[in-house]
Amino acid sequence: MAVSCCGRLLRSVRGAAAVSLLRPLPRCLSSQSSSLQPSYVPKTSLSEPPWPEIKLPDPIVETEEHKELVQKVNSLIAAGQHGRLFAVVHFASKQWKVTNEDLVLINGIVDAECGDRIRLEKVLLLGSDNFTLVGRPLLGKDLVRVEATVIEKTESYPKINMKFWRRHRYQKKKITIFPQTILRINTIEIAPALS
Amino acid sequence: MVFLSLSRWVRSRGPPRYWRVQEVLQHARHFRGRKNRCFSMAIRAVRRAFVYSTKARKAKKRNMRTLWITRLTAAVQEHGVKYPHFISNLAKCQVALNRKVMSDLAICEPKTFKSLAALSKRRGEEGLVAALGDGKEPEGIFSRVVHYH
Amino acid sequence: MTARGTPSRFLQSVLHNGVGRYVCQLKRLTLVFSKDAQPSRGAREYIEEKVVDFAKQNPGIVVYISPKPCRVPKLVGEYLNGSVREEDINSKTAEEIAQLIQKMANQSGLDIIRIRKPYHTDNPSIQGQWHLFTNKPTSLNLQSFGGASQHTDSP
Amino acid sequence: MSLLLLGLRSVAAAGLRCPPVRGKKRWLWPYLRYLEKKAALEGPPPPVPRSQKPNFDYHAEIVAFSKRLNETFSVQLLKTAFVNQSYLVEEESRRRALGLDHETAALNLEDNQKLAEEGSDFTQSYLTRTLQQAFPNLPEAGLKALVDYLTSQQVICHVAQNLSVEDLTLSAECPLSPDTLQKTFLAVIGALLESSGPEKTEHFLQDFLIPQMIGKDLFDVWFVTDPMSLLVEQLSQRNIPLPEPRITRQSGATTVLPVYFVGLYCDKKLIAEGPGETVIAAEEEAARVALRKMFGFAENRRPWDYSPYRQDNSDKKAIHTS
Repeated sequence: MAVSCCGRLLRSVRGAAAVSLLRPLPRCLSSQSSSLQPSYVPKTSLSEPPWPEIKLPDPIVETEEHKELVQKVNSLIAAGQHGRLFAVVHFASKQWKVTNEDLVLINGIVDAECGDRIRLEKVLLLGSDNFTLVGRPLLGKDLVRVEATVIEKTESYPKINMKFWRRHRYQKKKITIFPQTILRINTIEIAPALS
Repeated sequence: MVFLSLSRWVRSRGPPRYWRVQEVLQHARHFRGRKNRCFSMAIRAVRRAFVYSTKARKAKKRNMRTLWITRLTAAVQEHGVKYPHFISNLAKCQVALNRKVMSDLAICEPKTFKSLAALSKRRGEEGLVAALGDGKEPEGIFSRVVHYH
Repeated sequence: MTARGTPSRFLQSVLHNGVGRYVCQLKRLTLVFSKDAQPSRGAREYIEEKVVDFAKQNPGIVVYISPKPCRVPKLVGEYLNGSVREEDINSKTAEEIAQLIQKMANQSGLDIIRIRKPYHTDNPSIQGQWHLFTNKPTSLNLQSFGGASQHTDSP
Repeated sequence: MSLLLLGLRSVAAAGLRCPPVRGKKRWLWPYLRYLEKKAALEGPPPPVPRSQKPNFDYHAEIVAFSKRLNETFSVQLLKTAFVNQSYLVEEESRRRALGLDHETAALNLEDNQKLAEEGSDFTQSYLTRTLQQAFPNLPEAGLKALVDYLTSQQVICHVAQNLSVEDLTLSAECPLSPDTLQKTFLAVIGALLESSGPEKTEHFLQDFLIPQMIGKDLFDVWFVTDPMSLLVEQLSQRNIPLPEPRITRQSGATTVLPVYFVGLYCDKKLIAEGPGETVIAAEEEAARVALRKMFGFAENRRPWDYSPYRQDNSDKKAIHTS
């Protein structure tokens, strides 16, 4: 088949095989054609499309379900029955899954004194036993509040960086020490402001 | 310019030999065989160990990423999703979780991970439906060129 | 440094510091210096200019100044968990010494060795860890006896 | 130059008057070895309290102690809190041995007995009260176990050591016995109670004692040998029908590493599920899980709110949300 062909034209061709090769048709059409012709068609990738049949839920039902769900979660949060929360925060170019009373070690300097409370604003995900809020990509600042305390600003152990090429009289040794900061996660709070 | 201290540095030849040897040997104490006590063997082994650890520091990052991917592949398989689809669909949903956190979630927070898998699955289905269109033939005549070889 | 050749520990803190209130972990700082030796010049300068301010800013740290003839002036910091850390400050300027002291005040007194994981949590799992049966349907263990109603296995 | 060299040579030929001193001190190494051996035989020297080492100003240390904890102690009370009975006895006998007469030898100091009792009472009552508030469903025995754990010698000594109470304690014994340390720490609490009032003291206890519960399971603290009978008792108190254990899942029953999951059903409803290597162990674990859930001590319970003055805060929040 080196020529172009038209969809209309092909429709008259018996069997959906050629059609599905060129232009995928939904499954309902092919099943219709098979109902017209009761002869046995083996189940292959040609007799029906290779993707599974997809049935998306009704949007109206879905919005109602969504509303109900949001209300439920909101009431759960308002009543304070959500148990322990965990959050995924983006801090110091890494993502951390944290919960209350956790320690987090950060390579580098945090611009805060020891004992200062800081707020981690980039919250990607917040979860509890019963619900999970996934940010796209971040959760709102008025919705979630993750606070941490800087408890220690220290240094890493001396790391030895050694390079050596044999037979080339090339050898370098460098000892580096990096600043490190330790954070304690104090609170993960959530406001019942889902919409 | 006047260099006053340079000549002093030349004369200062570092700590005594004993301490220089100990510096090396303290890194070799856990080695097996004579290289944990004989300097000339220890120095070679220690140098090699340092080079290994330097390289390993870089390699660890890569290895960890492959480990997370392996874990994720296994974890999403349970929910009937394939790893590439899972990752790309989540990216299309603008979920910016990285592989480390997601593999962590798969182990520690199975419910959350299940919902993530469901999200990506749904996104995939929606994408497929959108790609299929409304099932009608396009209007008019259109052409496709197929080459034979 | 090599992984097996160096000691290591996990991330920890003294007495869950920061959960309730933050407590500065440095309890005592002793500055040993010589009144006339050359390497102690920076230390003497620091004492003249900055040490009083530091002590005022950190009332929780007791600062002792002990002049005695010595070649190498020293900073000896004692921490709440009982560890003692000595730092030589020979030929250091007052500025460098101030930075060093601030660093010591910010530390917790735990050993500075390789830390195995950059996080520590006491509640690793909130929803319960994954196990073999987490996502398996419970109907797997149902057995039907002919047409009779379904029962669960009794132990 | 040649003259000088000649001169030197002549001296060398004549020989030196005094015997030559060796450049290498051959005696040093054996001597050091001898000292080492002696030290090893004698063992480490007896510990000396920090207050007897150089650089220790007792008053400054006391003031720094209160500043560090961010509390306002009355210095006099705090000093009293650190004085133990044994210190008074020893100090007086020492003074008498120095030849002072009876009146001048007497120290006009109180010991910390009274403060320790006060502190101990307050700690007990506070912990019982707050824990009861936090875990209203916990029975008396469990509550007592929790309070006992938090006021146990081990925990209190751990806290005291990491707050450098050890350095400041005045006592005849060295190193301090855990008893003395515990008493001193309780006396410090008593001193805080007297100087700043109960509210501050509660805050102090919340910040330093309650965090010791972090990462502790209920049954690490409260040793229950037979959780099933306890569960039955608790359920009958709440008028819930008795639990019915059923194997819900099992795997590898014929191998060396079998695993069983036992679920407990009350009224045909699953209340808890627990794993175990044998059916009996799994049943016990399930009972423990059920108890934890019932007492509100599950691992995913709401974390303790460490913010100061909790009640006010929660009120404010409620207003804010409404």
